[in-house]
Amino acid sequence: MLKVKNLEVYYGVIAAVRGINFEINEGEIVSLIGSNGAGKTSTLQALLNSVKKKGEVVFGGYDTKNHKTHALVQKGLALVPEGRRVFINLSVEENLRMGAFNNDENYKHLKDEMYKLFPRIEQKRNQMAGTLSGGEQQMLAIARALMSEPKLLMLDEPSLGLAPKIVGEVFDTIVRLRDEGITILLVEQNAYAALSISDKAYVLENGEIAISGNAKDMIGDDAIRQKYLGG
Amino acid sequence: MKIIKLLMLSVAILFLIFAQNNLDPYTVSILNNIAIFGILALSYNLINGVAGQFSLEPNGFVAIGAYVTALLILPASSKIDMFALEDPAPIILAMHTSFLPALLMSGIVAAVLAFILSIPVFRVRGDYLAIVTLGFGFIIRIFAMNQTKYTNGAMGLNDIPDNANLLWTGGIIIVTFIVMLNVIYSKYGRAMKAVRDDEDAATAMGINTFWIKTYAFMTSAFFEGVGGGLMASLLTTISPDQFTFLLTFQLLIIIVLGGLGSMSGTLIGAVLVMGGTEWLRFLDQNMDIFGYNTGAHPGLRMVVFSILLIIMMLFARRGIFGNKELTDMFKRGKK
Amino acid sequence: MILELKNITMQFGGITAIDDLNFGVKTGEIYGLIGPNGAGKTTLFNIVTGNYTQTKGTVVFNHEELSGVKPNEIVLRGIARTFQNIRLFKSMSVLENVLIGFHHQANYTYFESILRLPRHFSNEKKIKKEAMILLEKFGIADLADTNSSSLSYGNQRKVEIARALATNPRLLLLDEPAAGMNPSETEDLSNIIKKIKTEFGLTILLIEHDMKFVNQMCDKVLVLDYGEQIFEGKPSDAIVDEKVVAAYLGDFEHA
Amino acid sequence: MKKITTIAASVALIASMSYAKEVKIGVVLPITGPLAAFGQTSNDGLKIAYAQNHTLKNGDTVKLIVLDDRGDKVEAATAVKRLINKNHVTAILGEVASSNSMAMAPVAEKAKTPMLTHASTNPRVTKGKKFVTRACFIDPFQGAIQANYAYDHGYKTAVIVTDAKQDYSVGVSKAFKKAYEKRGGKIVGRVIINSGDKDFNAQVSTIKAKHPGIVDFTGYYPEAALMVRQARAVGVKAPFIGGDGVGFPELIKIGGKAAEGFMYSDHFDEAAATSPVAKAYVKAFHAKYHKATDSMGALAADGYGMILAAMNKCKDPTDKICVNTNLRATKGYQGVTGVININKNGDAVKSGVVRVVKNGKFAYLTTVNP
Amino acid sequence: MDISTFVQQMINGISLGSMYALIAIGYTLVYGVLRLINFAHGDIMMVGAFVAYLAQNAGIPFELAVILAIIAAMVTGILTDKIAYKPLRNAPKISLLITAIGISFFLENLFNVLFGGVPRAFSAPDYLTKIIHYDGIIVPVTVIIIPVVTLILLFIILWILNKTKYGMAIRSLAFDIPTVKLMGINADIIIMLVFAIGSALAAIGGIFYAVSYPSIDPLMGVIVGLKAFAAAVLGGIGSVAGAVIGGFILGFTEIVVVAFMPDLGGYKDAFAFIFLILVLLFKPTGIMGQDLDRSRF
Repeated sequence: MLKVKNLEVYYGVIAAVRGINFEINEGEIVSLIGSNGAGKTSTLQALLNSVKKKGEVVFGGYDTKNHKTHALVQKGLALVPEGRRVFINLSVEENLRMGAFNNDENYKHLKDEMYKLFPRIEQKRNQMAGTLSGGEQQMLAIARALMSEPKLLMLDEPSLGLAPKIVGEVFDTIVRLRDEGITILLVEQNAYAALSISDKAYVLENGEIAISGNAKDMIGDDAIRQKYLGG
Repeated sequence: MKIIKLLMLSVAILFLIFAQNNLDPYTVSILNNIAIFGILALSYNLINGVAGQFSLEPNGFVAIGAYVTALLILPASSKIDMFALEDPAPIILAMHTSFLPALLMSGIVAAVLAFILSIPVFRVRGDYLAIVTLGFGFIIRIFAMNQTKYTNGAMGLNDIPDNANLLWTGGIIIVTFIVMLNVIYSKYGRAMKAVRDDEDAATAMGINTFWIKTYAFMTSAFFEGVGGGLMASLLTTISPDQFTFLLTFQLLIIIVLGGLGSMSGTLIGAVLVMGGTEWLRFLDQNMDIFGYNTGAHPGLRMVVFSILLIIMMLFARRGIFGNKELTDMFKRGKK
Repeated sequence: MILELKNITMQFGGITAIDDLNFGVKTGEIYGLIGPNGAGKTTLFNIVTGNYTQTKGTVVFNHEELSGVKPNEIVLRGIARTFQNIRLFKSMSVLENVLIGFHHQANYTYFESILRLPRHFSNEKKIKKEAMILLEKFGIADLADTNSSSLSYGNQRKVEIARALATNPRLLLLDEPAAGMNPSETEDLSNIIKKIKTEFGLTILLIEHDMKFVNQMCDKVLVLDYGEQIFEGKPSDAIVDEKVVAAYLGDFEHA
Repeated sequence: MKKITTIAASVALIASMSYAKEVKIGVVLPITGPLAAFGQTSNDGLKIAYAQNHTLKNGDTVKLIVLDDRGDKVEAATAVKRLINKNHVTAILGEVASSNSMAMAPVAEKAKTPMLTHASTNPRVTKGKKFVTRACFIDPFQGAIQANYAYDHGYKTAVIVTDAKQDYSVGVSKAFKKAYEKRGGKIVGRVIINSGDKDFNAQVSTIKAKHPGIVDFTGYYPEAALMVRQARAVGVKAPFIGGDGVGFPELIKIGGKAAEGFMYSDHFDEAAATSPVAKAYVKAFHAKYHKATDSMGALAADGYGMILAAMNKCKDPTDKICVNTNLRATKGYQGVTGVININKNGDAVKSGVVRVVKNGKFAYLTTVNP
Repeated sequence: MDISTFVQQMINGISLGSMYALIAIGYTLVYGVLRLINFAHGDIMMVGAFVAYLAQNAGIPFELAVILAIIAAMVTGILTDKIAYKPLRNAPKISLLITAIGISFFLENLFNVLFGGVPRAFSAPDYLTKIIHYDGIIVPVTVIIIPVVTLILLFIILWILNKTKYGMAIRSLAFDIPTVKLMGINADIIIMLVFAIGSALAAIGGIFYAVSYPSIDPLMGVIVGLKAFAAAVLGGIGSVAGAVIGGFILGFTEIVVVAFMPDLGGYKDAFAFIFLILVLLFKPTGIMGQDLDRSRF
């Protein structure tokens, strides 16, 4: 579904991503883990052409080279950005409406589905999104991304700043979405949680992929555990 | 290095003396114009380019300076004669000095005003600062128009003694240039640049950013005031309409062209813009020869300058010199 | 105790960022603050440096209360900081960046600099010399004339720390100093920090994510979650603490 | 003997031909900018006069160098510097607005170059100046025309509107007040405006409250038009009277119906043109522009004519001092706008007219002699 | 001052305030979205008035001329953004401000070159210039029409902002441009829409201004523009309703103060700036505005 070849991202002279390769197949949860500044967010932004990049990104057979961010989203890539970034000055429902900006005909139906998926936000549908708690905002951000009916959903640090219990809920949701057929790219600092639900994982270090492989194997590998999982 | 500097200084002074005595008055008036706008732009660049505070107020300070000098050097008799709307206030009639003290007074009054204004102005940042200073510049002009007892209102002042000449304007631009460089290459100048680059980080270095900005604002205002005084004496006539936002705009073009924060660049910018303004006169009036005048395009010069400014911002935001000085370039060259 | 925080609470428009926090840093210690993003670590820094005014509580530095003291004055009292996303003065050279830190140690007035009186020259010479010595300690003296924005990430971090040291602090606050560095750069940095700590007699309070780094460096850590303190003690104890693992290090059991 | 005279004559002719020089006259006018209407009409008249005569008695050709100052006084002063130092003109004609002429005067005075303003009516333009002369009457006379006309036609109370930005307006206001009160009229109010203003609601309310018999508007036409319009909109019924600054077609265009009945003192009206010079000018003007003549053009033509006449009296027409002396000594010059005598101040003593807006056009009312 | 004059001045104040309000909305929308003081906005109002004038001179009926003027202003506004602002989206704000000033001078001087600085008479159909006499009060029709149209337009704008997806997009844009793109929305189109709406309102304001004070010149937008900006800040920049309220307050103050204290007449143009400075110093969020970094519109 998504093939990335020799992806590079530079900010001025500073390299954030130094030529990485990876692949995501349909129906998988793939996680990209690594410490702060390892290049995870830059990778996501490069996939959406939000930053200048070098290298090749092929999504569903398309070369994404000459597409703008919004066009790629229309093609089925969706990103739940780091820090959630819900539109705090819009109501919950308006946030969902924004998610379905190019999807007028399915809006009503999708909205009901989202409320079913996240009953907690349905109760607050007319509240300003800024008044929601962190966990609720995260759910709204995911719901908003799903409103465009993406083929590939990318999540940037969904656990960031959330209480562990809520993190659990969010991750459960991610698994459920995969089961419903959405391919997922998960970027996480919380490596254990990410690996525990992933099929495949890539460890980014200093803009390069240090290790890649089956997620379950990685959790079991003592050396990896020692070096990257802080345990 | 020191010898080169002294040599340059003496060449400049010799040139001024030569030009004042040998060139025709028209050329001298262009040189005067360049010098005055140079003085104003150099001082404007300190607050705007070096300290990064986007003030749009220089027109106000120039106006203050022009009025102070004009009122100080005009004899009482011509004031009585000139004030048409209302009789001049007694203090206006009483004040009279020679030229140099008048110029200094212009600078001091402008600097004191800058000090008073710095309290409200530096409570805001960025484009709000721009709009607040624009507002103060505007209000100063409105006062000049309405305080007829002191300013003769919108009609302004005429027959101001023409004490200024190229030696004055040229001498003062040299002084201004040296002072500005001295400020820049001191801990205060460094702090101004730090405030420009990152105000919070400057605070985190223990710098009192309010005072640093105020120093820059007052120094800038002082020389703008002096420049205004020179302008008044050189033109022999002033009125509030000369100190509109257009004046600020011209200075802005000069410093953007030369490079925000670069004093050497500003000098070159002043020569190019003021010389160019004179040279581009043909755009405005292709009607020197009598007969056909339908082709006059007033303001075409300003159209050209506006486009120039926009193009510079879009493609060459750093101007000719960036924020470096000529001497910095020599240094780099040596390395 | 060089720094004591008592009952610090910080609210932003009704949202509590820090909730009734108490801790103290002993003189000469390297004290680590850890916790997930948004836990309130940087907010805490901003309270100590005077950029934010806490809703409740007091900060005591060197037996003096810091409430109402302006950020630039707090620096003069001996607290210096670095920023999470390195904030150098981009248009200036490395040397000039460090000289900014020496601003208050150069003793001449504005008029003295305009008139170029002797004190200007003698003081400038003095602080330039000291700045070069400082840069040498960080091993970046040869970069003195380089523009700070063209440095590598690691060197930028060094300049930022050198600049903070130039203000002659007693307490140094480092906000994620190792972020974005590769392991060798990180190691280099931790050596330098240790070195300067002894040389300058500093106390250091730092925020960091890299547990390895924290383990290596810190005498004591405080783990924050949602503005609340969930652990205080040795770093080696932190990684096995259940609460810390659950909130920050990740939940082993979850699947 | 005859031969000799012929030879001498032909030598003189050849000499004069070979020495037929170009004599330059610099002209400064607000061809563009807010005062453009004055500058352009002046220029139109100047062209007619130039076409009628541009050769001096000695055979020299006159060359005009016209500069636009955009109505700005600093530009005006710069233009004079440029004309004198770069173009080496012998004399300068211009400007229209008194403020601008006053900025030019010191420059001309310093360079000892004769300057003739055709239309600046403020007394201070020539005051104390040896090289500045004018071809028009001055404000006190203009103010007096308005005051007398108003008083004589039954308007015994007046409000004066002064444009604080214009020396011209301030001068006429003073003169009106003096003359009007001398006759026994009563000034019941005074309002201040500034050129460039558009909203006069406050001022017209004041006027309305004063219930004057007449409103003396001493400024220029753009404000006159807007003000009379707003005055009529709030119900001010008193007629307006003004000076030569309002007599432009835009008064009627912008003022619309409200401008009907607006009276003003002026320098020239073709209905009053009886002299052959005036008739020739009017004829040439109509032929060239197909529109009614105006006073600015006529004054410019006279100013040009006066300079030429002064030059013709000099052996060397480029002798600035001589030209100036003769210019200042002008007596009984038969111009388009009437007979012009220059008094010791350098001001012209001549007759004026009163005109009115009638049926969307300017109409002649009467001629007033000094 | 008698009661009829008083009432009349009140009506005049509301009318002037409406014109400020119409122009202020454009400032508030653009500032809300791009954090840019669009210096050229006042000049776009001038462009609108000029196009209406030129169209009428070419024999086009007034109503059609108004539509042409609105279109021309919208095109000018959009082009301004495309040429001068869009390339600088990621540049420091000050660069944008300088280009905005440049555009403003460009438009003023271009029109000066093309049409000269002489004020031109702007004609309007009789039904707009009519004057109603009622019980001693003389009311030009415009002073009634202008506030009514302003309020109608205000409600339309608020409806667009609050009820349509494009309006929601504008509101989200004000908060976070990159995230809006993540919704599959072409942010540039939405910004274009903002300029189009703002410019259209400016053109309407400009035409009203030209009808009320029927002489137009290339510099007519300068002072009015700055005052409208002041009105926007007064009302709370970023708030459309605030812009309208700010406009009314400013228009009202100008008229009423001058009417009751004619001595202050000369300072009339300074009121806007005095308000502006006071607001920025003591209540930077204005009357209706909330925290600038948190909420918009």
